[in-house]
Amino acid sequence: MNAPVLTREIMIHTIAVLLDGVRHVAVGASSPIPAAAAMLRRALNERQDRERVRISVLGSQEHNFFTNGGVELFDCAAQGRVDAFFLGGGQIDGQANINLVGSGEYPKSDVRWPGCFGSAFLYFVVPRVILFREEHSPRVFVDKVDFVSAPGTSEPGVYRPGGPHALLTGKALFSFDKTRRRFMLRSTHGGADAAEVRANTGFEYDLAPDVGPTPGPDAATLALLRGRVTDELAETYPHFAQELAAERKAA
Amino acid sequence: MNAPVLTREIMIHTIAVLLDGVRHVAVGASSPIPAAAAMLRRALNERQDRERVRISVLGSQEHNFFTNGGVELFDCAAQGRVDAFFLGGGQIDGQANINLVGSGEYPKSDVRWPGCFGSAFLYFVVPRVILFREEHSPRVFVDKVDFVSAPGTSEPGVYRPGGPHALLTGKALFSFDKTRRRFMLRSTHGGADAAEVRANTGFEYDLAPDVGPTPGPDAATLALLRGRVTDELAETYPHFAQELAAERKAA
Amino acid sequence: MGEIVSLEALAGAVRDGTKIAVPTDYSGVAMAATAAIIAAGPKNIHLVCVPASGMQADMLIGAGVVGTVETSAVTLGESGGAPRFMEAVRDGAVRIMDATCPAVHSGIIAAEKGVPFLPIRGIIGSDLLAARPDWKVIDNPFAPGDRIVVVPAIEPDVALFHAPVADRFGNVLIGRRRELASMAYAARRTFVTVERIVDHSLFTGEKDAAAVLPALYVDRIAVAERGAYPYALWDEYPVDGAEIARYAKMARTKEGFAAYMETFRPGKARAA
Amino acid sequence: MGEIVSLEALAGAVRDGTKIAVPTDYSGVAMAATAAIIAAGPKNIHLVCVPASGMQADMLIGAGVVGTVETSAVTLGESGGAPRFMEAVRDGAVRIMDATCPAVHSGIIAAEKGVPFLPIRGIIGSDLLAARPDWKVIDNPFAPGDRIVVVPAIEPDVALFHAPVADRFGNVLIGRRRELASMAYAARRTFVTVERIVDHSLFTGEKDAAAVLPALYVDRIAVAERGAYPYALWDEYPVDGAEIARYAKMARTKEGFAAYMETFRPGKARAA
Repeated sequence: MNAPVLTREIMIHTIAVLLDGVRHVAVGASSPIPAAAAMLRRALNERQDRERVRISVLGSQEHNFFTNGGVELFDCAAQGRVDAFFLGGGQIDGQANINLVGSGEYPKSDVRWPGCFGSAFLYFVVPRVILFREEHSPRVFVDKVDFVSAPGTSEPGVYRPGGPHALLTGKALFSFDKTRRRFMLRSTHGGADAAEVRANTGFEYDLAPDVGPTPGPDAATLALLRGRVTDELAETYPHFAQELAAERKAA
Repeated sequence: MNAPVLTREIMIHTIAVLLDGVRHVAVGASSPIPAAAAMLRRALNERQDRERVRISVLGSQEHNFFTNGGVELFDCAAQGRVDAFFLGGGQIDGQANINLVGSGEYPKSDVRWPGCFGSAFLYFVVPRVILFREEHSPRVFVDKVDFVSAPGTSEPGVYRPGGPHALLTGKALFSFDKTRRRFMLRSTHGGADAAEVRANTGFEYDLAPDVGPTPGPDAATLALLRGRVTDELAETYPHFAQELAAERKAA
Repeated sequence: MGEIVSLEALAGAVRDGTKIAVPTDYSGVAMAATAAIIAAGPKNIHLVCVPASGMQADMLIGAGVVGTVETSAVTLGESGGAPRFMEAVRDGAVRIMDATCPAVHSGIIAAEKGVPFLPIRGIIGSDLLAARPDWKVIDNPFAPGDRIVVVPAIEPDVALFHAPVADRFGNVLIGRRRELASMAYAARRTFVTVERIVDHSLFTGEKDAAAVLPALYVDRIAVAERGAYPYALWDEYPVDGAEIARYAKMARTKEGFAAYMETFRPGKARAA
Repeated sequence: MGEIVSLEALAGAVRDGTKIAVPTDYSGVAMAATAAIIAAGPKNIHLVCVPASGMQADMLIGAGVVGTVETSAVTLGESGGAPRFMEAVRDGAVRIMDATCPAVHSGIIAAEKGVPFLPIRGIIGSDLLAARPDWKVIDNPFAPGDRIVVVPAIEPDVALFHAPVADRFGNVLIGRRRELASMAYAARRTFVTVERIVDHSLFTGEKDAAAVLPALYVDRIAVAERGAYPYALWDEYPVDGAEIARYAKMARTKEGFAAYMETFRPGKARAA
C-alpha cells in the first residue's frame, strides 16, 4: 500500500475524475485502464452516497446486462442512455479525428488496422467520449489522419449530441474545445513535461495557463483503487490486475 | 360421422384447398374456420407425405413459435416466410378493397369498427391472402368501401408481392383477377345459388363458365376433419369445436 | 432506476398530456395501474396502443382521461366492439390516429434506434395515408421511382405494462414479449407493475437473461397482484372472458360504464 | 426446415460467390464449420461480419476462399492484428467493404424487416462514406436540411453460427444473442452447428421460449462438439486465448498459416 503512485494509477484516477457525474459508462472488452477508472468512479460514488454508476463491459458475459444482442449498445447510446465511452486510434489528429483503419493510401494501407468498429457512430451520440491512447508519439498524434474513421467535430446541422471530451495519453491530459476544434494541454505525467509532450505530438494545440503535473489520487482514493477496485478488476482483467500488482511491488 | 356435410365444413374444406402448397399460414386468434382449414391442410399433407405445414395462431401462447414479440409476424411476412393469411372487413368492394375502420364519413364514422390491424401491410406482402367473411350481404359487399384500410390492387411500381387470392363467404367462393381487378364467382354453397349471390352482392363481378355447388370434402377428408382436426381445434377454440359438434348432431 | 413504489405513486406520474404507450391484450396489460390512473384523473393523455388495445383503452377513453388515441385497433375481441372507444370516435370526443400494426412497431423501433423515421412497405393506396399526414411517401434512395412510406419515431413519455416478476435490482421478466422491451427502449420513462418482486437477480445465466428487460430501462415498479386481470398474464393466469363480456355489455351506456367502474379494482382487492 | 445433416453437408452448401454472414467472436463462431468450408474450398465468397470478426475471417481469407469482406473490423483481440486479413487488404487480394458496427446491424435489420434501407445517425464526415458508395446521405423527410445516412439492406445467402443446443424439431437455443436471430431472419438460409441435439422441444414455457430461434428460420443443423473452439461458447466453455495467440504467431507468414491449418480440426477431433 505504500508504493509510490504509478503512472497507470494516475491515469485511472484521471479518467475517474473525467467520469464525474456519469450514470452509465461502456468500456471495451480489452480496455482495462478505462474499466478500472469506471470501477473507481462507481466505488467513489458509493462512498460519497452519490448516483449509482452502471458499467457495461462489451463482449463480457459477466459484466453485461444487455439482452438484445450486439445492437443494443448502439441503440442504447442513440437513446442517450450511455453517458461515456472510450475511443482510441492508430492515428489521432489535432481536430480530434480518429483513424482505426490504416496508415497510407486507402484501401491498400501501408499498415492496416482492424477497422472502425462502432466509432463512426458512438463518437456522434455519446456525450462524453474520452480519447485514450497510452502510446504518446508523433506517429500516433499526427497533424492529419490518413483516414477519418470518425470525425472529431461536425458541421452545424449534423445531428451530434456527442463528441470528444478529453484526450488522455501515457504522458498528458488534453481537453478539447469543440468551437475552436483544438486540444488544450492541461497537465503531464509519466515523467513527461510540457516540452516532451510538445516534441512527441504531431499536431498543434493550445496550452492551459497552468500546465503542471496531472494530479494523482488522494490517500483514501488510492486505497480504494488498490483494494476494492483491484479486486473487482481481477475478475474481468486478471492479467492486467496482476501486472498492476507487480508494478506496485517493483516501484 | 354420418351427419350430412355442414356448410361450415364445406367452407373449411374450401379454404384447405385454397391453401394447397403453402408451408406457413398465419391465422388470427378469433378465426376458428381459417384455423380449422389450416389444420386440415396440415393433416392432409401429412397423410399424403407432402411438405410440412406450419400454423401460427396470433395471440396464442400454445400455437405460436414466434419469439421476437409482436413485430415478428410482420417481419416474417415481409421476408416472404408467410405464405397465406386471412383478412375480413366490415366492407369489401369489387376491387377487393377492404374497410376495417367504419362506415360513413371518416373519422366520425356512422359505425366505427376496431381498426385496420395489420391489413394495410399484410395484404401487400403475403402472396395468398384469403378474404373471408361469413355474412354475405349487400351491406358488407359494397360497390366502393367508405374507407380503404388496404387496397385490393396497386399501381405498377408499388412493391406488392402479395394480395387477394380468393373471397369466401357463407354463400359463395370467388376468385380474384389482379389484372382485371375483378372478382369471378366460382361456386355457391350454404343453400345459395348464383341468383341469390347476385342479389346479396353490392359489387359487379364476373361469372365462371361453370358456376355450380362448392365441392365438399370426400369421405376420407371429412373423417379427418371430424376426427383429428376437430380434436386439435378443441384445444384452441373449444367453444367453436363444441358448436360444430352440436351442428353435426342437429343435422 | 428500477425504483419500487406504490401503485398510486406509479400511476400518479402519468400527468396531463402524457404520451403513454401500452401493449396489446396478450402481452401484459397493466389493468390495476389503469384503474389507479383513472383514479388520479389526468387529462388529455395521448394513448399509443402497441399496436392495438382492448378494455384498457376503452376504459381510459370512457373515463375521459384520453385526448388522443393512436392505435391499429381497439376491440374487445370475442365480446365485440369497444363501446366507449366507438362512441368517443363517432362523437369526436377523442382524436383518433388510425394506424396499422407494423407501422406502430416501426415508430417505436425508430425511437429505440434513435433515428427520426423508419421506412415500411405496404400502406400506399390505403386511406390511412390521408388520415395520417404525419406519415410520408418518399422515393427509395436506392431505387428512384420505388415509392415507400416512412413513419416518424414514436417517443412516448411513459411505457406502461404488467409483468410476472421483477427482481429487487429493478430487472423485469418479459419472456418472449420483446415488444415490451422495445416500448421501454423508446420511452423516456418505463413503469411496470408485477405480480411479485424476488430477491435474487434475474440474470442467472445466458438463457435466463434472454427473458429479462434490464433495470437500466425501468424507472418505477409497483406490485399489483393479478394486475393484468381480467386479461391473461402468460404462465400465470388465463383471460377471464366472462368478465370482459360483462364489461362489454355494461359499457354500452355511459351509465353502465360508470357503474362498472365503481367496482373495478383489479389487483388491489386481491393484493389485500 | 431444421434438417439435421453432417458437418460436411452443411459446409458443402457454401458455394462459389455465396454471401455468408457470421457473428462476432463472443456470439457463437462456427469454427468447426469454418474448417469444413475451407476443406470444401469454395471461391470468391462474400463474407459479412456481424459486425466484426477474428480468427474465422482471418482463416477464410488466408485460405483464399474470400473475394469480399464486409466488416467493421477484423482483429485477434489481445493477440493483436489479424495477419492474413491485413496482408490480403494491403495486397488488394480481397475487396474490403469497411463498415461501422451499427451500420452492419442496420443493414441486417433492414433485411429482417423487408425494407430496402434503414436510416442511421452518425457517419457523416467519416471517410467511410467515400469508401462505401453503396451508402447514401439523404434529407430527413421530416426535417429538411437534417442530413442522415441510409444504408441498404444486407441479404446474406447464408447465415452461419454455432450454438449450444438444437432440439430435434429444428429449434435452436441462442440465449440473449439476438443478433443471431436477426442474421437468420435476414438470410435466405441459415446453417447452425451445435454442441448437441435434444429430444424435447425447447419451447417449454414463455420464459424459455425467449432464448429460442424457431425452426422456421433454420435450414440445416450439424453437430460439432466444441464447434466454436478456440472461441468461447457462452455457458459451455471459455475462450482458449493461448491457442489464438499461437495462431496469431504462426499466421504471420503464409507458410506458418498453412502449417497451422494442416492440424486445425476443431470439433471433429473432439467429436470422435
